[in-house]
Amino acid sequence: MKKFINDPQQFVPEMLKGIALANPDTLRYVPEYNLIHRADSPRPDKVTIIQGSGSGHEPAHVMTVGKGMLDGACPGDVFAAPPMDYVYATTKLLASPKGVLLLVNNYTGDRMAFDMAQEMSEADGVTVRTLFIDDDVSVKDSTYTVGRRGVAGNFFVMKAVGAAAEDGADLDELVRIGEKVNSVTRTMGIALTACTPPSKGSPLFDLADDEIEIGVGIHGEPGRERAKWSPANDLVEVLLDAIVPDLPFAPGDRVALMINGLGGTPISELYLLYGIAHEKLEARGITVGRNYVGEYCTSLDMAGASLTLVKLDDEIEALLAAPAEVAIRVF
Amino acid sequence: MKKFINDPQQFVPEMLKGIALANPDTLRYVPEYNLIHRADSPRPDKVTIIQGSGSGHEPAHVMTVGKGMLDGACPGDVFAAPPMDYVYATTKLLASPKGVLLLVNNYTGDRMAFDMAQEMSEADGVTVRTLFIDDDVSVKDSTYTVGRRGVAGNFFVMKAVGAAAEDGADLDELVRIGEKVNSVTRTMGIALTACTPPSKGSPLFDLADDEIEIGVGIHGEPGRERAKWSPANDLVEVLLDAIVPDLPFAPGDRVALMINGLGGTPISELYLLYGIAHEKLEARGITVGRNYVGEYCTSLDMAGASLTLVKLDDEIEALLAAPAEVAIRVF
Amino acid sequence: MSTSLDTTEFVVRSIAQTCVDNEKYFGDLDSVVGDGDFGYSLARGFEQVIAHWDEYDREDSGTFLLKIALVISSRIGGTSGPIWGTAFMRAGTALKGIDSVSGADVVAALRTSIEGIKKRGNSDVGDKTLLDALVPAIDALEASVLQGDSGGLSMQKLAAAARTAAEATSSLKALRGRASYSGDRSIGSPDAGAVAVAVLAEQLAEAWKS
Amino acid sequence: MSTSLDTTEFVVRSIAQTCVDNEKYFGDLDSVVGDGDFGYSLARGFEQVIAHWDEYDREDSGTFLLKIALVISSRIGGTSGPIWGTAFMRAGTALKGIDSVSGADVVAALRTSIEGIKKRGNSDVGDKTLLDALVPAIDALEASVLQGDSGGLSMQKLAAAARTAAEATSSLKALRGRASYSGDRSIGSPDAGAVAVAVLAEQLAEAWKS
Ligand SMILES: Nc1ncnc2c1ncn2[C@@H]1O[C@H](COP(=O)(O)OP(=O)(O)O)[C@@H](O)[C@H]1O
Ligand SMILES: Nc1ncnc2c1ncn2[C@@H]1O[C@H](COP(=O)(O)OP(=O)(O)O)[C@@H](O)[C@H]1O
Ligand SMILES: [Mg+2]
Ligand SMILES: [Mg+2]
Ligand SMILES: [Mg+2]
Ligand SMILES: [Mg+2]
Repeated sequence: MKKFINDPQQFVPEMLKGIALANPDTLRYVPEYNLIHRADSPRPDKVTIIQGSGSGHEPAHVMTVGKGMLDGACPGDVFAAPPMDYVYATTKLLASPKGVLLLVNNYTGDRMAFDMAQEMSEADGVTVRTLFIDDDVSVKDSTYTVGRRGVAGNFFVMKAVGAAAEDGADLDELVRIGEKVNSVTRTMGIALTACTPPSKGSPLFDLADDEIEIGVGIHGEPGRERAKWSPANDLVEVLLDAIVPDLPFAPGDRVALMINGLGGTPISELYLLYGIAHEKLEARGITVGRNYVGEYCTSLDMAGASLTLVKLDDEIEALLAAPAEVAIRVF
Repeated sequence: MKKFINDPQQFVPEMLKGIALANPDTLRYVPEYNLIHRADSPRPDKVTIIQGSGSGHEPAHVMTVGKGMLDGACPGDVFAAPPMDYVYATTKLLASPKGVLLLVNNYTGDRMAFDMAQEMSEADGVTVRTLFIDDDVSVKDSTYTVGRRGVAGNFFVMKAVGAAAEDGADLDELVRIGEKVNSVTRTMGIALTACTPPSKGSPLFDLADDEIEIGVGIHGEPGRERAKWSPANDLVEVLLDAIVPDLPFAPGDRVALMINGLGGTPISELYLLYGIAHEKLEARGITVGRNYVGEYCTSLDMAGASLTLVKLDDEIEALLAAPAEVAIRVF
Repeated sequence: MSTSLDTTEFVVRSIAQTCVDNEKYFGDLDSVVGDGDFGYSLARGFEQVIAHWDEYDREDSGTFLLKIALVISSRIGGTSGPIWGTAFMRAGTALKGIDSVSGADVVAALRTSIEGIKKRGNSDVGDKTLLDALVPAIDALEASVLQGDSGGLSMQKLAAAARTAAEATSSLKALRGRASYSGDRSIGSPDAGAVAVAVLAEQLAEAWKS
Repeated sequence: MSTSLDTTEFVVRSIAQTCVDNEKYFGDLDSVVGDGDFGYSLARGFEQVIAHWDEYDREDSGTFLLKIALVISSRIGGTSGPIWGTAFMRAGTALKGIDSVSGADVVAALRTSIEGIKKRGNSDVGDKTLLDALVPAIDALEASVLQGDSGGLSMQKLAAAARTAAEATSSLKALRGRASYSGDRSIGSPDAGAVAVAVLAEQLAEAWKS
C-alpha cells in the first residue's frame, strides 16, 4: 500500500485537522468526536443539520459542512459508522431550539448509531428527526431485507434541506423536503478497481484485469454482477437501463444528472461519461436541467463512477440552485 | 487497462464534448481544434487569454475556461502539445483588439507550437504576447538546458492574469503580472504510481510496490530520485526542503499553499498533506495566507501529489481572491 | 459454577486482549463479503478498555460491565459498536447489585444480551450474524451449568458449540448487515462476527485452564 | 540518381505507412524516458496524409511536400509536429519549381531540413535527438550520390548509416526534449526519434528494391 499517510490509525484525525486548518474562518474541529462543524452553528433561527457515516467517502460529509449545506459531520473511521457517542455528543453540542435533523445513509451500523443517539438526545430534551437516504438501485428492496443503500444521491438531500434550512424552514418542512428528494433520486455505480483501506493495507476485493463490478457499493460491497470490461457507451447504457425504469423516469421529465467519481478515476473520464449520459438521456426524451460532474461521494482510491438522476420540479430545482459555501472549492 | 473510454483516439474529443454539454450557457466547443472557449469571447474590451498544453492534466486547462480565468484552451492529445494549427486557429478565432496572451507551460513541444502560432498570427496582424511558466523546482536549470517545467503552479498565473484581464488590464500589464507571479511560484511533486495513457494501455513507467518518484513531472517524466516510500510527514519535509530554499521563501513571508492531486489520489489524503504542510510552514515562520486543496493539474490516473508555494503581496493576493467561474464547480 | 467480580474481570480482560490480538484476522474475515473494518473497530475499542483498565468503577460485576459498555459505545463504530455495546449494557444491567453471581445468573444475563442484540439489529438466528454462534454457545453453557459441570468444563462446551456453529454459518445466506448485499455470494464463507465469537470463547476456555 | 514526382510520392508514402505501422513500437521507445506519445502523434498525422492522398497539389515535388507539411503541422502535436513539419516544409521549399530533381538536389533539400530542425529545436548533433541519426544518414547519402551509386545502393547506405547512428545514441545523455529531464537515466537506451529515422530509412531501402 502506497498512500500519503503516517499511521493508519491517525488517517482520519489528520485529514480532519487539515480541513480545519484550511478553513479557519468557517469551520471548527472537535477531535474527541471526529466532528467538523460550522463556526456559526448552532444558530437559534435555523434547524441544525448533521450527517455522520464512515470516513473514506470524502468530500462526503466532512468537506460539505458549510453555509447552505451541513452544520456538522461526525464520521466514524474508514467505512465504519460513527460510534453512537459521536452522534450523541454532536447532536447535543449543535442542538438548536428549532431542532436537529440527522441525515443517515441507510446502513445497519449507521441506523443503529443514529437511532440510539436520537433516543438519548430526545431524553435530554432535544427535538430530533432522522432522514434515511437510500438511492442505490443496485440493491433490490425485495430480496435484501436491509433495504437499499445510501450512496452519492445523498448530496441532493443534503443540498436541498441545507438550502431550505438556511431560509428558515422548520423541522417538519425539512423532513418533507428531504423525503421528497430522496424519493425521486436514483443511483448506480460501477467499480473498475477495488479500494485499499489504510488499516487493511491491501485491496478490499479482487477484480481481474478485465473485470468490473456493476452496482458496487461505496464500501466496496458487491453489486449486481461481476462483468467483463466494456466501452463507456455500453456501461452508461447499463446504468441507465437500471436507473431509468426504477423510478421510473419518463419522457418529458426534467432531471439533475450527476456523474460521481469514486476516488481514483480522473475527471477527464467523468466528463466523457457525462457527455454520453447526457446524449442518451436526451435520446430517451429526458431533459438534463442541472448537471454535476466530479467527486461527491467516494470510496477511497477506488477507480469507478456512479450515475445519479433526480427528478426535478420547481421546488427541488430552486433548492439545488441556491448558493452554498463548503470546504470543497476551487478558489 | 480499465478506463471509462470507448476508443482511445476519441478520448479527448469525447471528454471535450462532455464539458460543452455540461456548460451550454457559458462554453463553446470547436471540435476541429480541440477548442473549448467562453461563449462571450472574444470581447473588444478584454485581452484574450489562451492556454494549450497536452491533455491528461484536467481540470487544466479545458475546465478552467470561464469568467476570470481563460478565454480558451486548445489542448493536444494526451501529453502532446497541441499541433501548431490549433493554436494559430484559436488565436485568430478569439483575437481581441486589446491583444492575445498565450500561456505556455515550458516544454519543448509547447514552446515550438506557440512560437510558430505567434509568428503566424502576428503576420496576420494580431497582437500576441507569450508567457512561459516554469515553476517545477525538481528540474535544475543549470544541468538541464531545456529549463524548468511548468506544472501545477500555472494555476496561479492563469488566475492572476485572468482576474486582471477581467478588470480591463492591457497586454503589457498582464505580461508584467504573469511574469511576476511565475517568478514567485515554486512546485514539486511526488508520484506513488505511474499513469496509464489511454493510447498506450499500460503504465508509462514501473514503480515497485514500495517505491516512489520524487520530483516527478506531470507527464510521468522522472524527477530527482526514485526513493522508498516514507510517511507523509517525511515526504512533506522533502518537498519543503526543495521548495523553500529555492526562491527562497523566508520567515515572515505570507504564501499561498496548494496541495494538488495528480489524479488518482483521494482528497482525504490531500487534506492530510495540507495539514502537515501548513503546520511545518508555520514552524518555519511562514504564514499561509491562502490555501488550495484538490486537483488543479493532474497526470491522468497517477496517484501522487504536488506542493506549490506562491509568495504573496497585496497585488497578487487581491488577484487570487477575485471571483471566477469555471466548469469545475461543486454546485 | 459461581462468578465474582474477579471472574468478570478475567473474562472481560480475555475478550479485550483477544480482540486486540486478532485485529488483522477479524478484519480479513470481514473483507470476504463485508468492508473489512470489523477487526479494526473491535481492536480500537478494546484497546481503550485495556488502556483504562484500572479506572472503572468495580462496585460489582454489573457496574463494571456497564462501564465497559460505555467505553465500547464511545469508541467502536460500525455495526459492532451498537451490537457489542448493547450486549455489555444488557448483561451489566442484569448483574447489577448481585455480589456473588451464580452460573444461572450468568446465563440469564447473557440471554438478555442476546435479546438486546436481536432488537438492536432487527435480526435473529439464521440471518448469518454473530447470533448464529452466540445463541448455540449460550445454549451449551446453560445445559452444562444445569448439569453441574465445573467452570472449566462449561467453558470448553461453550467454546466447542461456538466453533461448530460458527463454521456452520458458511452455508447460510446473509440477511442482515453489509454482507447481505452480497446475496448468494455470501454463501460459502463463515460470518466474521460468528467466527469472532468462537475465537473469543476458545481463548477464554484456554485461559480458564491456567 | 534522379528523382521525379513519382519518386517523391513513393518516398512519402513509404514514410507515412511505416509510421502508421510502427505506432506501438515508436510509442514504447518514447516511454522509456519520455512520455510515450511519439508513436501516437506520428501515426495520427501520417494516417491523415494517407487518407487524403489523392487530394494534394502535385505540380512538382516541392509543392507536393509543402502540402504534406501542412497536414503534419495541423495534425501532429508534441515536439514531433513542429520538428517534422519544419523538415517537410524546408525540403518542399528547396525543391519547389524543380521538375526533374537530381540526387544533389535531394541532398541539398535535406540539408535545409536539418538546418530547420536545428533552429526550431534549438538543438544539434550530440543532443540525443533524431538529428543524431538523420545527419550521419544524409552524410552517407551525399557520399553515395557523389560516387554515382545507383538509387538502390544509395538507399542502402543511407539506411545502414541511420541504423548505426541510431543505436549509438544509447550512450548519449539527452540534452533536449522531454528525455532530458531524465538526466543520466537517459543513458543506456536509444533516442526514440533516432530509431524511428533508422526504421523509416530501412523500410525505404527495402521498398526501393521491389
Ligand atoms: N443486524 C445485525 N444484527 C446482529 N449482528 C449483525 C447485524 N449486522 C451485522 N452483524 C454482525 O456484525 C458483523 C460485522 O460488523 P462490522 O464490520 O462492525 O459491521 P459493518 O462494517 O457492516 O458496519 C457481522 O459479521 C455480523 O456478525
Ligand atoms: N529540441 C529538439 N530538437 C530536435 N528533436 C527533438 C527535440 N526534442 C525532442 N526531439 C525528438 O523528438 C522525439 C520525441 O518526440 P515527441 O514524443 O513528439 O516529443 P514530446 O512528447 O517530448 O513532446 C525525441 O525522441 C527526439 O528525437
Ligand atoms: Mg463498516
Ligand atoms: Mg508528449
Ligand atoms: Mg465491516
Ligand atoms: Mg513524447
